Amino acid sequence: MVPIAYYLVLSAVLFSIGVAAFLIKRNIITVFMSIELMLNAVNLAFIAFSRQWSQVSGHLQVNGQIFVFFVMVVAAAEAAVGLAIIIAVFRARNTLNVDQIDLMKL
Amino acid sequence: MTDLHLWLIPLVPLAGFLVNGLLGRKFSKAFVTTVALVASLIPLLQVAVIVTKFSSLALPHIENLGSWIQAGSFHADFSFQLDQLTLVMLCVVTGVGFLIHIYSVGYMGEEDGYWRFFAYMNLFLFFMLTLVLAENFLLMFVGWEGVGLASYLLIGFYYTRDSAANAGKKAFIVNRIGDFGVLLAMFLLIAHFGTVSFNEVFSQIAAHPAWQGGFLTAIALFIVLGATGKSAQIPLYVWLPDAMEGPTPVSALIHAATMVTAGVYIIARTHVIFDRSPYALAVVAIIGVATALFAATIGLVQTDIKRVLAYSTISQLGYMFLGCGVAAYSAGIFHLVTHAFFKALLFLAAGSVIHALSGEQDMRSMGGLRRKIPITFWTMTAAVLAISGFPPLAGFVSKDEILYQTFIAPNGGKILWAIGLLTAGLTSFYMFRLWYLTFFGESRTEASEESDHGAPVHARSDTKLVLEAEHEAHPVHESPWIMLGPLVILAILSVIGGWLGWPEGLGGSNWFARFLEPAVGVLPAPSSPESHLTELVLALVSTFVAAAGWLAAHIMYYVRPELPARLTGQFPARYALLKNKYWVDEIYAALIVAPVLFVARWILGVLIDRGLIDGGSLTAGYSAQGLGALVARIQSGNIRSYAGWLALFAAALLAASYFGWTTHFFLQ
Amino acid sequence: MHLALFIIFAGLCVAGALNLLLQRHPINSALSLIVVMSSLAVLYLLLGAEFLAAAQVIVYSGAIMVLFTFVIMLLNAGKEERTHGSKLAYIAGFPGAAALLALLAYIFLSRSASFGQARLGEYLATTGDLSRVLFRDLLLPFEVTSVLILIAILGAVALARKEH
Amino acid sequence: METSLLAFLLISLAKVIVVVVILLMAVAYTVLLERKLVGRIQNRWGPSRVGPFGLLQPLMDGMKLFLKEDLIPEAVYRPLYILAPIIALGCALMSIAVVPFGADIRWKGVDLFQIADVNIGLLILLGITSVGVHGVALSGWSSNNKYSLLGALRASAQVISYELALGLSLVGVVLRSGSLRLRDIVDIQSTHGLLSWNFFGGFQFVAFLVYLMAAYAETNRAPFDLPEAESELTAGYHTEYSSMKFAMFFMAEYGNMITVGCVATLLFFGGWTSPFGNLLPQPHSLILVSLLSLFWFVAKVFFFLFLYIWVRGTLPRFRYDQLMGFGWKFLIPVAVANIVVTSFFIGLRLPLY
Repeated sequence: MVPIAYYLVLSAVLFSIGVAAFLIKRNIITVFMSIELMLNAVNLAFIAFSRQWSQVSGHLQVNGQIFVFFVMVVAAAEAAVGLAIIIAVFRARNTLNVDQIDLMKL
Repeated sequence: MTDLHLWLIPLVPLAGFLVNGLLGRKFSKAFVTTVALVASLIPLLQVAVIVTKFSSLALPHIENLGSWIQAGSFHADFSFQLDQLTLVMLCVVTGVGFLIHIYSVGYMGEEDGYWRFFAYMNLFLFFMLTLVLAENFLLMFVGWEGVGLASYLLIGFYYTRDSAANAGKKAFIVNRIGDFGVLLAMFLLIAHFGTVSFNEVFSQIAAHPAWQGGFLTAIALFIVLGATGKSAQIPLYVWLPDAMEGPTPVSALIHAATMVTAGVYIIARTHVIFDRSPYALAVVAIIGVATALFAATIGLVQTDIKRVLAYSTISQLGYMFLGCGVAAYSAGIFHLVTHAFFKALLFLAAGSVIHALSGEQDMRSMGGLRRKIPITFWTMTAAVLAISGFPPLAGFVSKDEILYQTFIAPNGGKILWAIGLLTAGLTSFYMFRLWYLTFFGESRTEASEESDHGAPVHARSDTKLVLEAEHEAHPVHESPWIMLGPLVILAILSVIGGWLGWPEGLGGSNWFARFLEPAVGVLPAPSSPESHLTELVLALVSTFVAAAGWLAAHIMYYVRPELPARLTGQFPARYALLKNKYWVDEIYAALIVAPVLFVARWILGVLIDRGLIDGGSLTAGYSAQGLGALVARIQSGNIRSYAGWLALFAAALLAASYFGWTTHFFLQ
Repeated sequence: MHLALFIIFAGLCVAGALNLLLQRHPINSALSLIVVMSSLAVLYLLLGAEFLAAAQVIVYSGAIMVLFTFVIMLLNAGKEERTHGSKLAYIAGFPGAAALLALLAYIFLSRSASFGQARLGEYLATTGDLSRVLFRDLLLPFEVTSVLILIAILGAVALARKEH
Repeated sequence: METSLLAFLLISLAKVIVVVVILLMAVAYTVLLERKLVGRIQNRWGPSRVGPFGLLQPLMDGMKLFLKEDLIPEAVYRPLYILAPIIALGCALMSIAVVPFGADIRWKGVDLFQIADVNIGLLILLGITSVGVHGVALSGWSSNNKYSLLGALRASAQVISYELALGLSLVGVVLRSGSLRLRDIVDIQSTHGLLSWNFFGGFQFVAFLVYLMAAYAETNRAPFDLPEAESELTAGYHTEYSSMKFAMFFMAEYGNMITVGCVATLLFFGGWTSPFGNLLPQPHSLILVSLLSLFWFVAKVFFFLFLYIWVRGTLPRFRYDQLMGFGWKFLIPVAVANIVVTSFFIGLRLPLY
């Protein structure tokens, strides 16, 4: 038996680490990865809430899990486009450092 | 209930407009012609079919195509209605419209915007048919505005010419004033009846016999305001003479036969309201007779052939108003029909003359055309006799009906009749003046052409310079049959068209009035042997007056052509008054246009627009710019700093929502 | 056993996430992220979401992270350079992240009593349960996401294609 | 589960050890089989010196690889260089955990022929396969060698691309059985023998062919062995590996082959059921049933391994762009079409099913 609150706290921890990674990391790919980490943290929260909702209502509730499903779909699409953008950016600027990619126009 | 597919009648011309208007530029002339003619022929055929079925219909026949506007208890539908009045108007619009379309094929054959012209003509047909078919005020107003638009487009057809563009604008703006009246009338209707449907309004009025005058007078007067705009009556008639800048077929179709009669139509259509308001009726009658006389006097001295016809149109419309004003709506509508025939014919014949003279419109430069363009001459003669009121032509019957009804009307009918009779004489005089100047006497064309040699050709001509140059090789010539055909048909109608309503006093049955009775009410005049005698006498008098007018014209312009000049010399002031059209345009310019322009330019333009609005927005703009420059420093482009802000404010928001600070932050 | 498994895999998650944060080489970060995601899959299983656990492995650990390593290899991304970007990021960001963590943890723990206890084997959401909701109640969103993916594919192709 | 936690752990561990040992043996002898068969295809003998018919050859190979010096080049990125073969072999071995080898026979409540019977067995197989590519990718990158890197790049792109076709080709089977549990999928094919196998009775032969081709690409086998194409990339991603690390990649590859054979057997060829269905009398002895089901299973898997080797010995290698085009433009559309047709017929509930 594990309190669901633990799962939620774990989710919060992962999310905060994701935020911190986003702030610290300079490599755009890693920055992107920290976004994925945050998404995963949110997914965990969703599933935990889904479980909680099942317990409150007394029978199985999957709406939270459906949310996670959609998040995954969107994350996959986002990864494809995001990485393509990273490749395009790298071709144009020859760097992956976000500190050097701070102008809209070259 | 039989379904007549009334919606097809306006929609087919709309389709023609869309095809020609959108793609016409790319099409060959033959294709454009086919589309335009088919689009005007199909409604005519459909009307013909309706005529054959008409006796078996339950009237009024209403076809509801669905809801248009739904707001609370108020609703307006796309509904069309067919009754006797609509049928008459449909016959006129589609019949004359189709003939003029055919005529235009010949007349406009060499013009640049050929496709544009026919697209606009079809557009006009669409709106005009919508106007007459509409079952409620709102839908009718769509047609009402639409014909104004089509009229504007066609007046300004030669848009490269300043005068044409200005005439279009003038027509549009003057009509706006009238439309304002119609709008106010509609608002009053909605306020009082909660509906804009003709039948619902009329049945409500019928259910309350106690309603007299009052708000009904207000509604009626607003409708009259609209009608004076559309039908070119005092005080809003000034746009019609200028509208002659448009191509002649346009003048024939829109500014003589159909659109300008919309005012008469709307009064007849809403006669239930007018019947309850003697004041409004009196206003209509007085406006009508005043306009008739006023326009006729101006027409006496005009030299431009189309302008004479334009003033004549205004004058004849005045007759129709007079007829409506004495509650003889069927007489007014009857005159509308016959007038459509002979005035369309007059314009088309005038167009034929202008065509023959390669764009000459000044009557002083015409003359002696009788033998050179005989068919035009004979058809024109029929029209002139008809409009002057010689029996048994169409104009005689309808005008006589109006005069008779005026005569027997109570409260000053005799005075109105006298003025109408005087106008009839004047009409006869200026029409025969036109006739003589154009077709008789010596030919002044060659002479003027020689004297004009080298001088630039008339700027206000209808046709293009290229055309004129081409025509100089063979100066005077009869028009092609595609133009003459409609002339002949209209001439026949001008002769026999009046027999539909041959008055009882002269041994007829006045079938037309009986036919219209269910739609516009019974004629006020009783039918008795004495009244027949009165009618006969009055007919004789008016025939005599018309003959007198002819005689005067004959003397002044045929027997002693030098007489007019001497008269002009004798009464220079009066001549100048008429010649300058009573300076109405100038008065309007000084009293209305100038103050409006002043307010627009200085008060609205400089003070409010540039000072208040521009100044305000500039201040807002500059302050936003300054603030933006300040805030823009936050936008470093560094993605990590954005994330930092995001994190900080996400935390703040979370804290705020959890600890209940939201109310403090956002609500107080 | 549940608690033991939770502690093991939660620990793995946090360790992986911290490693992602601390490693300077993107490929190490990517591997740490794979660890995080795979451990999360186990946690999903513990919460009874078996389909999502499998999907997590297939989609995240498999497809997405392979894409990441692929891109890292393709661009031959090396160690991070130490550059100075905006200081604002640190001034605003770290307090923000810390506050976020503190707040969330405080909220969840203070309400711990009102949350239930998760037992193993309870409320198992089978693939069938999930698909019944997905294909019946949420069919339209599902179809819309398929369009989204199609657009994403097109976008990725258009973006990554070399211009000639 | 009635057994206590400790018993459960111990039994599972025992099962894992047995299965892994058998699997590794199978891998070793698959290698021998391949060498022999390819030799015959190329009109030569293959290994025949060590032991009778060369049957001890795998043992000697193993010893050689163990005893060889484990070279780690200077310029490699060490942690990943060492981790990569572990990931590869680990994933290859892990996937066998959900595969049932025989009928559902329990001895004192212990499932004898399967390590773990899970509801989403098929998905787990797919998931582990998709994670396995990291081993290849990381090995290539960490080797710091351009051939390795190219091989790894090719491998990741290829595996990601063919994974789609692979997954899609299985949907038809899943639709038919309505379950992702491997035992359920086999059970639905068990009634009429050959005729109720998904390949024949289920009309999934298109799906099977798509699966086969995609699986060959997934396991980097000929004719899709571009990542290790010796004529282009020396040895591809494992160029820099030697000794035991090389052996791990080697074992991973053959382990994957066996897994693919198992999955094909389970999904399309009725698993451990006999092709004659109920035509043959059913033995009453549990031992006989177990042996029979094991026999059929092994025979079928053997057939697929044979097919693997046969294809390798026969077909030439693809060109890389052709490979990607084949995957995206042919296999995926065919797999989607198969799904559409299958679901259409299932939706109609035609006598076909």
